[in-house]
Amino acid sequence: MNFDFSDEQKQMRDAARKFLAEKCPPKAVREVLDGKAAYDKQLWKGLAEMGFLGVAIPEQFGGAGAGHLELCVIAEEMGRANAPVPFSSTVYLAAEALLLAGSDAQKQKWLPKIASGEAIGTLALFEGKGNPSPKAIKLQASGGTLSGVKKPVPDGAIADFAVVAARTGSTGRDSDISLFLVDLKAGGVEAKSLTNIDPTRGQAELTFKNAKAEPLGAAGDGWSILTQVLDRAAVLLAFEQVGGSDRALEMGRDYALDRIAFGRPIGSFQAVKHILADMYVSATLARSNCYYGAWALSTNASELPEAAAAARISATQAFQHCSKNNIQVHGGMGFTWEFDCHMYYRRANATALTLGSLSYWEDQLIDRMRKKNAA
Amino acid sequence: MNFDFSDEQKQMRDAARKFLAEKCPPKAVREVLDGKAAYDKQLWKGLAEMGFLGVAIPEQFGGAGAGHLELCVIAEEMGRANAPVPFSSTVYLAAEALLLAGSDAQKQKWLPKIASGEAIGTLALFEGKGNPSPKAIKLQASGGTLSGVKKPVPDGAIADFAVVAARTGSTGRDSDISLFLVDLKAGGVEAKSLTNIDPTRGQAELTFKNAKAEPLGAAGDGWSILTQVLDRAAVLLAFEQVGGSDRALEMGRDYALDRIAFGRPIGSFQAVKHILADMYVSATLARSNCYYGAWALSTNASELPEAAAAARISATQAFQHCSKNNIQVHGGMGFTWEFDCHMYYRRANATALTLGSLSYWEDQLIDRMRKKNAA
Amino acid sequence: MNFDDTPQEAAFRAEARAWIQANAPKQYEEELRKSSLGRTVLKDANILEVAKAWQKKKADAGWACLHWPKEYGGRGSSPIERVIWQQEEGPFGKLSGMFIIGHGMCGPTMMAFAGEEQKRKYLPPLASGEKVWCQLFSEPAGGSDVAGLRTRAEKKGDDWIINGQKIWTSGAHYSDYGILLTRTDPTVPKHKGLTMFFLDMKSPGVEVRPIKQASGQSDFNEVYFTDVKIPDSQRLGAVNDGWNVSLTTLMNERMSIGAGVSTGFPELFDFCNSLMLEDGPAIEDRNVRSKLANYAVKASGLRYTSMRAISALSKGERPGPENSIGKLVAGSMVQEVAMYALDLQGAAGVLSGPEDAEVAGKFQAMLLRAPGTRVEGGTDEIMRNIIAERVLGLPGDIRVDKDVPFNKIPTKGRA
Amino acid sequence: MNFDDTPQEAAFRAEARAWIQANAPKQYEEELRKSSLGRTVLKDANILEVAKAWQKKKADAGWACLHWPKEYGGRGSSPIERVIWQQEEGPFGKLSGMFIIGHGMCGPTMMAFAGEEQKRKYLPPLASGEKVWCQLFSEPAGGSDVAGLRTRAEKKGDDWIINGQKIWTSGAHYSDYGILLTRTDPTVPKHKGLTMFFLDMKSPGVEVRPIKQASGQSDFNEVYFTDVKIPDSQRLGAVNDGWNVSLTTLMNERMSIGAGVSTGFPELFDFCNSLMLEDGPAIEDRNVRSKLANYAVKASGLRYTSMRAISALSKGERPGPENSIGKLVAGSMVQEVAMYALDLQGAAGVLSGPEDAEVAGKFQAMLLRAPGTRVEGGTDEIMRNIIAERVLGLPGDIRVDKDVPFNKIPTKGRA
Repeated sequence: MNFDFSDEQKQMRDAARKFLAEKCPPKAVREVLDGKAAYDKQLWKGLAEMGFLGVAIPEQFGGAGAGHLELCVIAEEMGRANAPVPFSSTVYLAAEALLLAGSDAQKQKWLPKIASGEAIGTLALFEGKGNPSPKAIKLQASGGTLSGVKKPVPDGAIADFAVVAARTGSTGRDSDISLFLVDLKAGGVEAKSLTNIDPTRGQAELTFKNAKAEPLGAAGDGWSILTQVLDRAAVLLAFEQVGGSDRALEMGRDYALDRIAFGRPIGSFQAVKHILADMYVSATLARSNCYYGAWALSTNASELPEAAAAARISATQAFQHCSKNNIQVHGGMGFTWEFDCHMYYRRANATALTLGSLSYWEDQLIDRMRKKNAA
Repeated sequence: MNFDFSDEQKQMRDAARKFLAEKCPPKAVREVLDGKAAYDKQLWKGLAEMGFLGVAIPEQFGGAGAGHLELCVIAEEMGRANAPVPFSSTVYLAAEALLLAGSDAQKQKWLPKIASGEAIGTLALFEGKGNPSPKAIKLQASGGTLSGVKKPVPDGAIADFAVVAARTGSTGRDSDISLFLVDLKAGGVEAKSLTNIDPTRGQAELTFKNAKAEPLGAAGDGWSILTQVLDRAAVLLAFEQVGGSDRALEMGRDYALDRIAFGRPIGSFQAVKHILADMYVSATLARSNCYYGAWALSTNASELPEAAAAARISATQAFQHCSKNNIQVHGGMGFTWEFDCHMYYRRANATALTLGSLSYWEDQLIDRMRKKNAA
Repeated sequence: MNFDDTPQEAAFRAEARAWIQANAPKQYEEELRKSSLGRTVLKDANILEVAKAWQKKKADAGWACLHWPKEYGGRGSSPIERVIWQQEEGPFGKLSGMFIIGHGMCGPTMMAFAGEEQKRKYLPPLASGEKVWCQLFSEPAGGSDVAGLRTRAEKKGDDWIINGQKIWTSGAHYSDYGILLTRTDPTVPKHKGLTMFFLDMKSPGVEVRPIKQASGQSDFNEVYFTDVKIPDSQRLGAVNDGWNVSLTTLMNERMSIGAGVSTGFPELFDFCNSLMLEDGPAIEDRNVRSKLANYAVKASGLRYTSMRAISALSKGERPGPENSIGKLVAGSMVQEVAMYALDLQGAAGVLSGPEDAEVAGKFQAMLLRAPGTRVEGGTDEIMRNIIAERVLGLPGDIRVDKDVPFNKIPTKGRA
Repeated sequence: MNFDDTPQEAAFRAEARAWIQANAPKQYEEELRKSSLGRTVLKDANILEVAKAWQKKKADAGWACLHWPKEYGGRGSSPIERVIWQQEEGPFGKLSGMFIIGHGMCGPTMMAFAGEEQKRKYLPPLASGEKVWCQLFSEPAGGSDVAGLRTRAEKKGDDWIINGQKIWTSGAHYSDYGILLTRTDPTVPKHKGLTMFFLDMKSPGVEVRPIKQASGQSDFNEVYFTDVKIPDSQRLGAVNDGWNVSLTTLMNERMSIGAGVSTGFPELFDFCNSLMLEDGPAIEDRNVRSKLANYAVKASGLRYTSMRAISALSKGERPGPENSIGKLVAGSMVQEVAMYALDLQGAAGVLSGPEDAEVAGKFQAMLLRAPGTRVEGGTDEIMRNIIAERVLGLPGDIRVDKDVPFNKIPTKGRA
């Protein structure tokens, strides 16, 4: 047993941290936050050059072929830096769906472009309010085309292609759902940017009007593939959330050491010390759950569904907790646009929802534990 | 508007507090806790002499005829003193059921005996695990007799009579349930004491074997009466819980002022100060919810169902919170049998369950708010 | 224990209701009703103008600053009458936001410390909303440690010359006057060298810059003072006694913020009553119900606590620091409520554009505004200290700066 | 990141499994499996005897104190092997309770500070369970302030004479030896006047009195010392250097309590899996599921945090104060879990008699034992301080007693 990342993986984390510290300082995040750009194109290019976009993509498809543990450490650093790039939609959702269910031709077409930074991908799943559910998918597939509306689609306005969940049956079973691959630049799809609480990760409405689409995976397998994609993305996004939690904790700790009130650093008051201690506790629990998720993801263990739900819940809670109490430790300053605290608060509350809400994953976790228990 | 008790009611509270401080010191509570007596008979007699047992019973039935606001202030003091007497079962449950649904003869028979301390009464509702529900009542009534088992029955082993919920129909509707009055000393009922977490308030199993019973209220009205009795008892018990919360807070505060660690009173550490501040907050919220409940109870307002549920939830939470954190403030000493902290912790966790659990009342509250909203 | 009006109260209520019915700006009622924490309230009108017009109308008819004496523009009403007014004013009360600081804090401070002539001059236009006041206490280096302020006031002839910077000044950009706490002696311990003034915000050398908040809105300002002149006649209280003067103001601040603070519960309950989840109405989901019930009893507990305080007030008891619980409880609650309301919407909860404004937009504004509630007017931690010390009688924190001259207190943490 | 055994680990596991299979007291397996926090575990046998017999059997076969050197009765195993052993020992590990303090705290302290001859004499019978040790640090006036202890040790010839009182001594009544922290110089600041010893618990003048806990059980004792003689050769570390000696012991204490602490989650999950509520199985109730999920991720988070610590240990990294989170999280969690398990039973949740023991009795014992977990081995508040100071590098609390002679520190609060 060795419940830790390897030295090589840690070196990769250090390299990513160094790269992002240089190329993605808070100033760069603010360019996107302030609406001056839809995402940080320079950074995206740099990430491709560093090999980070294709770290878990096999070499035959243009990636580094390193694996998912390596992707986890990169994800953590993306969260720590609050990187304003379509990393989660392209790498955790689109690339994972292709890896799981794509034909060789589909992989050959898109994966090298993901790895090189030429293509942004996403998953078009939701149709308005609600959590992942086959029932909620109304968008129709017929005769190789799709018609309907998806909303919200993460990074949908800047994506080149989308994996789209569509209805291909009406039996009321999971097998009514199939996945399709749509080239968003090929016509038939209209994208509209939507305002959202975290402008550093865009959201869009995609309207499909007889848009040409090719099947991804077998007909009727859509829901089963989606479930796996969401589990895998849950682990990866949880690493982002843990990276963000740690950064929020550090920001709060540093401020508490520097800021003087009543003649002493505010970090010498137990009230502040204990807020920070509790942040450390939740970030640590989340990290440990994530490590287990990383192991399950990287080995494709049968424990993955349970591990992914636990990592997602724990990391969502930790990031919300750390980002909000980082603001609290900063007092009034934390509540200004000028300080960076709110960027993490926004990201925390957005990532809490993008793969389905906390309540949804709580329910999923118990369902999965129960099934394991019964088995 | 005057959202406070009157000066006369406050004087009655002071009188009760003084009486209980003298007649019911922790030493007296320990006699029952240690199993040396089933309840404090001397205290019970004294309470009768002070007129506290019949404070809300009309004069024509031997009571003081003061009213329910007066009963609320007495209840608060009973909770503060952790009084080891069957007050809640006799006064909040049995007497309230009689007042609501008893015939004149039934009232004449039992209420004067309650007021004088000659009779202990109770409500036999539960039949094992679970919350109040018509479905859960299996005990059968037929031909003026009852057969079945009730468990747990508060103070059931020392009670002289019981209001018993029994099944008189099988339509699946609330009207399947009727109430009966049973003289427990008249034969046909076997009482067995049950060990419980708060030995200062007994619990029993009552086995009815063709026990003679007279109807209380109209046949089929049982569930409707019970609901009202439980609401009224919820407000009164909530006052006990608030009294207990306040006492636990005071104990913690006093200890924090007296106890020295690291060369200063532990109450000068923010960690301890803030624990106590949070206890104050929950006790205050509970008290305010209780005041509203008291108003609704005393005026029989249509808001009672909602107010009773809110008071019960808030007071249950406050008492659990204050009693457990009083132990925490006391450190190791709070965890000894010798210190009184655990008596309040036991009482808090017992009163949290005796009228149905927190989860049950949460559900009830929303149901009632929703109905009001729809109306 | 009585919730019914006395005959006098009933008469007052009827009068107020009739007048509001006849005079309130009804065209904004619906919009005001739907507004909540963190959301600008009117789409097609300048809320400041609407608010000023409504305040003036109230003042002209004798309905402004009910509890103030008549000679200063008030009505001399009882605390209960104020509550009745608030109940009747309903959503139109949300228009009073811009006057809260002037009426709740500056006015009472002026009443306690200004000369009679000044009171008669300045208070009536403050009551009527013709003049708006702000409060200039907080500083960048101050925060919870209000007395750590550095803005200097130096005596020069009959005037004081002010240099320094204030922060978190609500409404400074539309204010006519302000009350200002300054340091007049940095060589004595920090609480002992402060002096309070009021000043004309249009004085030369006063510069107001809006602060962009985390939410993107700008409700607060920084105010810079460069050689601003204030006549000594505008001093409030004795020289170097400013801390005592400010205590009145601060306690009033905590009370009024506490009373006005939103819990988010009514909005959440309404939302859950209409929301459909995958398996049915949200309100029938046991998890939703449990969470709602927990919020409900906090919200009702706060409501009734405030009623108890009003009852005490109307019997002549002084409002105590117990009122600090309002803001302490509501602050973190509104943050949780907002998060939970987004959670219930699933992934679409992130959306905050106008097309989703009715639902998501409301709670998202709440989410982004809520962190401020936990800080403004005293952080959660300061509130707990107040309760522990002033209500429960526990010892104060150990003070390392208490007897130290102000200019010897360290100003930086780690080197 | 690898959960699988290496070939060596697999071999070790196989050997351990086979030996346990052949030697463990199987007749108690079921009872031990069902036992949980706060419940005495065996109905028809003396658990102390069963525990001692099992420990001796392990020692004879080389399975006791795996991580200790062989010459002191251990096996010289790696940290991972210890974990594997614990996994394989399963419920029989619960029999080690009475040895935790001796093996986890007294042993390591002896190993670090006793002479070689003493180690060879005292450690093997401690490892084999033939001799039981206890730890005598806490005092009634001490609490979280361990260094505030008052038990005096005075030198008299080659001996020390001990007078005073200790408290919270687990197992003092069946212990053969103890390690004892005393005050040898009350005129210097409190951390500087302490000295550590070990002693024979059967020495004249040692009196052990059980403490009845809030739960009604007696797992701890008070120990009174009246002119107890300890030879100077049983001193551990230098005179007046006892605080430094004790730090090793205390950090070990926090770790072993942290690792062994129960969260109550497995018991709650099992319970909910079989419980029927009014509307159906508890496990299908959305409110139950939400609460379970929140507990589940805490429990798994703690489990994997401890695995990360073991991995670090096996690479030669020293265990840090990060381990404090185990007890901090589990302590309040087990209390909440117990309350919730009773809640799910409705009014019948109060019952704790043997007829309800399978269900209610278990969680009620947990409820009454849980407050102790939040205090023993460092309160929640001390744990948060440790994390804040030693992990996050925040400043220590302001210490008013640091440079004051011990006998000048106040001992009483309000007059």
